[in-house]
Amino acid sequence: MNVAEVSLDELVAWLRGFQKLVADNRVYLTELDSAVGDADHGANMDRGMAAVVTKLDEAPATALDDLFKRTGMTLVSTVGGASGPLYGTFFLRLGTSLGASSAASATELGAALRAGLEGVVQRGKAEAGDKTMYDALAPALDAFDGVAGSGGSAAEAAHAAFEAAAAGRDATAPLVARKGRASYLGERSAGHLDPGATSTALLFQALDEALGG
Amino acid sequence: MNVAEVSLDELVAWLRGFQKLVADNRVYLTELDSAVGDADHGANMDRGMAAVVTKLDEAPATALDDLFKRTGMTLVSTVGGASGPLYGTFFLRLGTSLGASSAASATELGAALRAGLEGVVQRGKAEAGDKTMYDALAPALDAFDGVAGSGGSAAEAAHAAFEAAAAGRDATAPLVARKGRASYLGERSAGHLDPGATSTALLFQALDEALGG
Amino acid sequence: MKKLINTPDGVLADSLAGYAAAHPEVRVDPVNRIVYRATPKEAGKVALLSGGGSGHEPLHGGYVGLGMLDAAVAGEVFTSPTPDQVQEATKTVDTGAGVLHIVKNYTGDVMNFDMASELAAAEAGVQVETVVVADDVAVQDSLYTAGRRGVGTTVLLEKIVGAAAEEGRDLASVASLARRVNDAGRSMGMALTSCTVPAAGKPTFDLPDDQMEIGIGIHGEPGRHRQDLAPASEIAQLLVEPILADLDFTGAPVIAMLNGMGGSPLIELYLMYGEVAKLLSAAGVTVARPLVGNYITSLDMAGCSLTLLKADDEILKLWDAPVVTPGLRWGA
Amino acid sequence: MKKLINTPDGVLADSLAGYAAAHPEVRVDPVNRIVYRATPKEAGKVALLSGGGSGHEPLHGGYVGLGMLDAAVAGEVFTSPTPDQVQEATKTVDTGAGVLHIVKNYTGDVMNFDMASELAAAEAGVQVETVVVADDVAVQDSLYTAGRRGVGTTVLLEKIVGAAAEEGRDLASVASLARRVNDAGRSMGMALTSCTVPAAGKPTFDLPDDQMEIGIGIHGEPGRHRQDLAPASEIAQLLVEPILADLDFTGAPVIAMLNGMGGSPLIELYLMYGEVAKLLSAAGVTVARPLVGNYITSLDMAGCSLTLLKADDEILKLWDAPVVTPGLRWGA
Ligand SMILES: Nc1ncnc2c1ncn2[C@@H]1O[C@H](COP(=O)(O)OP(=O)(O)O)[C@@H](O)[C@H]1O
Ligand SMILES: Nc1ncnc2c1ncn2[C@@H]1O[C@H](COP(=O)(O)OP(=O)(O)O)[C@@H](O)[C@H]1O
Ligand SMILES: [Mg+2]
Ligand SMILES: [Mg+2]
Ligand SMILES: [Mg+2]
Ligand SMILES: [Mg+2]
Repeated sequence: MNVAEVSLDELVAWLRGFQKLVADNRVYLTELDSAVGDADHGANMDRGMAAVVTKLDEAPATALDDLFKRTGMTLVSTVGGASGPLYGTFFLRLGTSLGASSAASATELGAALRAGLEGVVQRGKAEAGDKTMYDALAPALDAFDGVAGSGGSAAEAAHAAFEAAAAGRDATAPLVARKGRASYLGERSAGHLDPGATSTALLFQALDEALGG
Repeated sequence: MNVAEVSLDELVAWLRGFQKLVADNRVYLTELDSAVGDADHGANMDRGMAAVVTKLDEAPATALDDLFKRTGMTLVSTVGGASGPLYGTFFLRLGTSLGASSAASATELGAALRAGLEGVVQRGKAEAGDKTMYDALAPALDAFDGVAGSGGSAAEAAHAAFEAAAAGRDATAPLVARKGRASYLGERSAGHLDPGATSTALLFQALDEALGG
Repeated sequence: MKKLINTPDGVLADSLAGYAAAHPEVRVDPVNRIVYRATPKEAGKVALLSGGGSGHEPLHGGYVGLGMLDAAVAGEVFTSPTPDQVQEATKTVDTGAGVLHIVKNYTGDVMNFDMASELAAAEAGVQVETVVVADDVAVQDSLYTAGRRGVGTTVLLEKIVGAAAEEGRDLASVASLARRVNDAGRSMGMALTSCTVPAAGKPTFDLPDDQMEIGIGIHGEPGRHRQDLAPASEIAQLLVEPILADLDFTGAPVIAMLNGMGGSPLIELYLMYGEVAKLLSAAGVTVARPLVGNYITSLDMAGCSLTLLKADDEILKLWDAPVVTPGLRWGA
Repeated sequence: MKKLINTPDGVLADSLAGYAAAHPEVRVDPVNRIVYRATPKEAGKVALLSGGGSGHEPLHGGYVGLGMLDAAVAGEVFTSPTPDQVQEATKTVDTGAGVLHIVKNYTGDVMNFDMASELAAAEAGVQVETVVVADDVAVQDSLYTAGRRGVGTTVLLEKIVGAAAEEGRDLASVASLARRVNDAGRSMGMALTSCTVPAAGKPTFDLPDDQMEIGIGIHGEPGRHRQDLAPASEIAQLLVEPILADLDFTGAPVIAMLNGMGGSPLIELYLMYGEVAKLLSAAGVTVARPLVGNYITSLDMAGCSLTLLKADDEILKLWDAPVVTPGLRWGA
């Protein structure tokens, strides 16, 4: 099916929803980052998404690529740290993949998300099991593609993606980190959720909610 | 009475006893100094009296002036702070007053202690009620002189002096300090014992014990 | 949280404002959060640019000035600056001879500086070389981690390479000297207390009164392990031994920096240096240039780190060259 | 107690040993606990001697060197040195032109230095002049107290008068300049936390998490009053207002020092200076020379103090003259 079922408005709602979830979980994300990192992931993501929403308030998005490229560039230029370039690149690639249209089919959205993941991997070189946002992102996209590829709706795909992202997030707990700051802790990084995987799960929770969840 | 009833040995015992009391009360004196000063009176007095005892161990005192001048000089050169010059001067004056004899009468000892007090006042300019060691020292000497002047023994005089010193120490609690570091606190210095008055009470406790108490 | 601040979110802006007021010899761009020399370098000389998260003061802003950096880019506390900031500073300091980026090895810093140099090269045609400082021996299995952290050697490198740039060397030789200095430096740190990130509002980690963290970095991250408090002489061993095990420091003049993490007073830092100096001398290591103080800090963390740099006559000469910055100053 | 030390009683000796190892440009007498210049001053010039309890580093040992002190005498932590120590240093530094004792106004310091100068004059015939620094506006009723404490102005005075002595002025004029500088300086301090005296083993005073002390000195003594924690902008007012109420600082160039108490990181000190600078400018006070950092500390206390010195052209010229000490260095 190639029905353009996901609208620009829904995707705007996704980003606004993500911003709210990040703001609500700012303290929690920073606590996770205290255990294995430098206690700033909540502040970083909150600063970035607040800036994105401000940009969207100033000038509504005109097309999908406008929406996501502006989001990506805003994150790159306001977040810093590891999450700035990673989330920024993710959204920039989404914008490139979706182009100047005003709606997308489930498979188009799935392909765009995968382009985003590839951008994250290009930047950060993370692999499965490194205990990073990759470990929530990759299973989420597999689940999304599985549903969308077998004829499911975008809403169904988003719901499956959220569940997989949450499972991926939870699976980071026992891992010993091999990327990012948490890797400096060696064995001591085990037993804690990865902050980036946790914010990525929020990203898919927001998508699920925006597409009808 | 001008009987030479206080021996060199008893006065050596006084100083050794004072050293023990100071060592036992080191933490307490420092706690008092934490409340109104800089948390070092216990360490200061302990360092000084330990050095005095070491000196006495190395070379036994040959006469009263030798005993007290060496004590005073040792305190001056090892204590520092306010208590070094004050206690140091006190003992130096004792030595000058008692001279090269090997025993003293109660009235001679009383006169020597008063010479010590005068030295403290010359150095520190403290007056009654300033909340300093003066407030234990001055009443102690008045009591000592009262007993010794009316024919009491040195032991009786020392006992009265200790009781007066203790009362003088206790009476420093409500005072607002006008000398030393405690004066910087203004009204906040009230409600705390003065550390120096407390160590001075220990000095007379030791005298009382050494002379038979 | 007890800090001399107005609001957690305003710390960086307010502190930069105070820095600008205190140091007329630098110029602060408050919007882009960049510290520049008030008097730019002569045309034709390679410019040195560094930056990173804030909270490590005097690093990096305190090292802007004659003989050291041309600009420092400040990120939020413990958060690397963004590519836009770095690109802006890069374009501004370039005199035509190119710019050396001095980047501490953290995922975020490396990615943001990479994006910036791509942008600067593409948009403004500025030649950029990058040295990534990675000297922390607490990070052992570099293959299974983000690699060694960049810590104390950064300070020494900025000084030494800054002097070389001042001499007028070209970008390639400045960059290769920078890599040589990085290869010759090793650091190890420890903490008595956690720091408190203003935006987090409480200590990053809990550390009981009788414990210390060994192998910490400069971001309040917990260390490699935790152990009972020990006397300074033992702490000195815990710093010296892993460094000497990692590189042979004998047979060359060594620059030694005993660095405070921000909350430890000088009386303790000198005491620690005394213990370190004894161990180094016993190990046959010759300290040619000692440096003791707060040079690369972790907010209000109590603790210290040791950095040793295996020098040679050229490096010592560059070390001794005049430097006029708020954080390091001699010879002028 | 979390400190980088071996034993509480060994702190001073161990720290001096590390200081000696770190600074070959000074010579440390470990027995008498005196820091001297490695290269003594030329004969015929007035020598400057200071000292006091330890725990205020870099004061005083860190200010020994060209353009500042000739020697610094270290007492135990927060305990003034003894007359013997001071006398020994006085005899050693005298070049024949006499010695200026710079004494902070505390009962113990004044008495010990007095006894020392009596001894030095009597025994060695050294001409001694004394300046007693008393600049702390937190001590208000000087008549009913030991008088104002000597705090931040001490640092500025040692620098300025050190430059004058280097010029070869005689003892009387060096001493009268010192008194003039003291009269022109005012300080005010505050603490977020108590310090911990090593020998005491625990904080000198308890301060709840939401409270701060205003009007503290440099010995961990409690301040004049305690109040709720406040933003930096309000803290700045609490420091600036009593100083400006005590002396008119308008119409003259002012040297301003925002000093850290030892446990507050530079990022906060700069932030505080920013707030102070705004208030001074609003009050019409012109800061000609700002100085921000840890210059006269109180062990590991978190907090800061402000010192203003009403200068003139002569004082500024002396301030700008070269100084080469571990704690303050410029111009050479
Ligand atoms: N190389 C990498 N690839 C993918 N994700 C990474 C990588 N390095 C770090 N991350 C993610 O970034 C998160 C940390 O982000 P943040 O705390 O904002 O940045 P920083 O680590 O610079 O402080 C980690 O929890 C992890 O999920
Ligand atoms: N001017 C003075 N005259 C008499 N006694 C004084 C004077 N100043 C201080 N003292 C005494 O000294 C005591 C403090 O001694 P100490 O703590 O050893 O010295 P410092 O105050 O220098 O730290 C005070 O408790 C007080 O009794
Ligand atoms: Mg982080
Ligand atoms: Mg005291
Ligand atoms: Mg970070
Ligand atoms: Mg004292």
